[in-house]
Amino acid sequence: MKRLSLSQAFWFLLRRDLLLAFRNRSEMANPLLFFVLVITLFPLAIGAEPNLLARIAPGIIWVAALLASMLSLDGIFRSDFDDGTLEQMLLSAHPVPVLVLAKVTAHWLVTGLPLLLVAPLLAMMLGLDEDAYGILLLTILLGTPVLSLIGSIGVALTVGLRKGGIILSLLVLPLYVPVLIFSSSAIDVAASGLPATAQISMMLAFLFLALSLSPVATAAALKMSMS
Amino acid sequence: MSALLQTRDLCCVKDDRVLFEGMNLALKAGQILLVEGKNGSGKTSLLRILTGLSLPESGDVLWQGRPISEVGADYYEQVNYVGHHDGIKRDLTCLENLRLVQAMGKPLPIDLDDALEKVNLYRFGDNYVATLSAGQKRRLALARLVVTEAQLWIMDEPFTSLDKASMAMFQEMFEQHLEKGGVIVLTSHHDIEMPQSDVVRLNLSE
Amino acid sequence: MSMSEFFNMGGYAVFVWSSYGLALVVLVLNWFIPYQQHQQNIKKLKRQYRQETKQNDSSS
Amino acid sequence: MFKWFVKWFHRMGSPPHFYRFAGSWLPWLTVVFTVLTVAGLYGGLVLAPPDYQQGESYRIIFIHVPAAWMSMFIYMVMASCGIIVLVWRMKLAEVVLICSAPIGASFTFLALVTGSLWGKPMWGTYWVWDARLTSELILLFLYLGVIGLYGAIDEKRVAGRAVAILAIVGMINIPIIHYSVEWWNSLHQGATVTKMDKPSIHWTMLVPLLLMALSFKVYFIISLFQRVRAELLHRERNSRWVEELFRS
Repeated sequence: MKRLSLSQAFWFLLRRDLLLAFRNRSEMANPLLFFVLVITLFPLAIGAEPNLLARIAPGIIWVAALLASMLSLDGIFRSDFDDGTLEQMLLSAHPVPVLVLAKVTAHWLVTGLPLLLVAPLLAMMLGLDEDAYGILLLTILLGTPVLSLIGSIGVALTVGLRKGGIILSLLVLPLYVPVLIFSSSAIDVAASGLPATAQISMMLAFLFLALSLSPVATAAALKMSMS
Repeated sequence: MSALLQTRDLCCVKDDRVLFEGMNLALKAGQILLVEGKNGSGKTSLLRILTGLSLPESGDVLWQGRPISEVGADYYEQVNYVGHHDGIKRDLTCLENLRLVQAMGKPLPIDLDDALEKVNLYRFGDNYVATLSAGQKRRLALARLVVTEAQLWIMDEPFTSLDKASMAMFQEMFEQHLEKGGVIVLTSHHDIEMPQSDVVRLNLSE
Repeated sequence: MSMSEFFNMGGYAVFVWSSYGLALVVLVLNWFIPYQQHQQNIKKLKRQYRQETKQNDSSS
Repeated sequence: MFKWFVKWFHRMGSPPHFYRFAGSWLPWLTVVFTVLTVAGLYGGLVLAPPDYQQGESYRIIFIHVPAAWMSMFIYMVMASCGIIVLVWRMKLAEVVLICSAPIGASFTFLALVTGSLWGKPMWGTYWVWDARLTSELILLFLYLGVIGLYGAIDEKRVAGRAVAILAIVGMINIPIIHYSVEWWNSLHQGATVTKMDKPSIHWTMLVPLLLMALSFKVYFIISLFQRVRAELLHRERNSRWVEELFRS
């Protein structure tokens, strides 16, 4: 029997990861709860003065989304590293970058995408201008996959380390800066009614760049940290 | 018949200690390499280098005459590796794990329940791996050899936590694999009762 | 340009000279630490070989 | 010509050869460095006229700008070493990459501090979210990431390759980060804040600046050679060539 075609292997791995994530559903809620929690801290810290909150809403929402996605990065390879399935994946007949892309997509579907559900609620809580809701959702839709893709490189580099968590944030956060800049300014500009097409097109560029380059870097990093 | 798996003056260094150097192995079809030695003598490192997971300090591993770094995925397709970790997901059932193993490698046209029966895990198809005992998990890990087609089997302590009967059953499976022209590399503390003609012994600690 | 004027730097002496001072510190440190490290390595190696030769002489 | 270069490249790759080569060049480089620095400082501090706008405080550029150039240059050196490590698996390239990280970090730190010291007389505050200073700060984090990752992995050969990957990924991101920050700066600050451009460069100021830039580059090679020799001795301590060198 011939081995599975590449796309079959991709979809199989994606379905398996989603099944695994679904099996321990309780963990799926963690990034969401963290996202909401961090955002509720800000009004407590700087007072609930409406137009101040509305002005800084884009920034807080995106910093919280960024931290939530970074905290959940560890889950991509950690369990596979511990039980040896990561080794088997590296030794599979299929090219590793494609398998890595399957795993990162599964991770994004489980942790990045759900932020979409909660973002409008939080925007409303912070009093963000209604015109910006559409752009807010669009930036999260385009931005969170880039966070997962870039983050997967950092995770692959630190998966073998005992105390990888701290180093992971030092490696990954500087690389998140461009996404943060363009997404929060897109919402900010949309809130004041101006078109945000420039920022959105930049984020699309980041998405395609990350989609094409980061799986290769992650595969190399995984091979290296398994050796 | 030329050697299937060869190494050319392989050298491995770990934490500045030279585990082995200038190693030249040659394994023909039907041969089994038993790697012995005290703990820490580099058995696992040698196996991981042979699979291509780790890079040696210097020297090459050749498959059918070509370095494995060149052969790449085609070499991995020919290899079944069972390491210290069982390589199975705790939260999946036995059948789901086997389907995963088949998706990653070159699947054999065998019904998965028959495969489970071969490693006498017949009724455990839908059980979560988390509920299995250590011996059962090891047998499921070794079931990888039954559901995917690979000429080279590389196994690190395959018999850990296996009882006598299972050990005999797997050794019998190894013999069939050798007769079909396969090659096996394994490390083991227990001695293996195999026809001595095709057993190549390598001791790393002398 | 008298000496005092030079050091006064048109009133910005604090900023200019602290920058140059820091530059000096950084440059010296980046040279001295590896140099010292290098000498230590050499000393360690020499002591190690002396012990080995002493061991060989006593055992042979 | 190319054949000669390949031969030289591989000969340089062998630790004993590089150890002797670096050792023999160190004294000469130190002489060149001192000459360049004395000339640069004399030109910059004494000969160059005060700037009509900033008076004497602009003289900090003779340290700030070369240091900023060096921080970028060294990261490029690290990224190219990273490519050599991953493609040719050259042990020496790993050592050069690791040894240049702390030097790059110190130059970035120097550029940051001198930048803020220069900002105080000009804008009245030590830290201004100016595009260049912010990119420099992020570059410092990239350096600290490289140093931190290397320190966190015990097996040094594996650490070398991990850091090589990180340096290359960092290199790809530096232009993206730089232009994002540049764009961000123009958006929020607007043009009111005078950008930290070098004052209209008169040759009397440009020459010392280039001299200082050259002297920093020579200094980088000196410090790098020193660190690489120390690291080579440490890494190859039980190899024959080290024994022959110190057996006497």
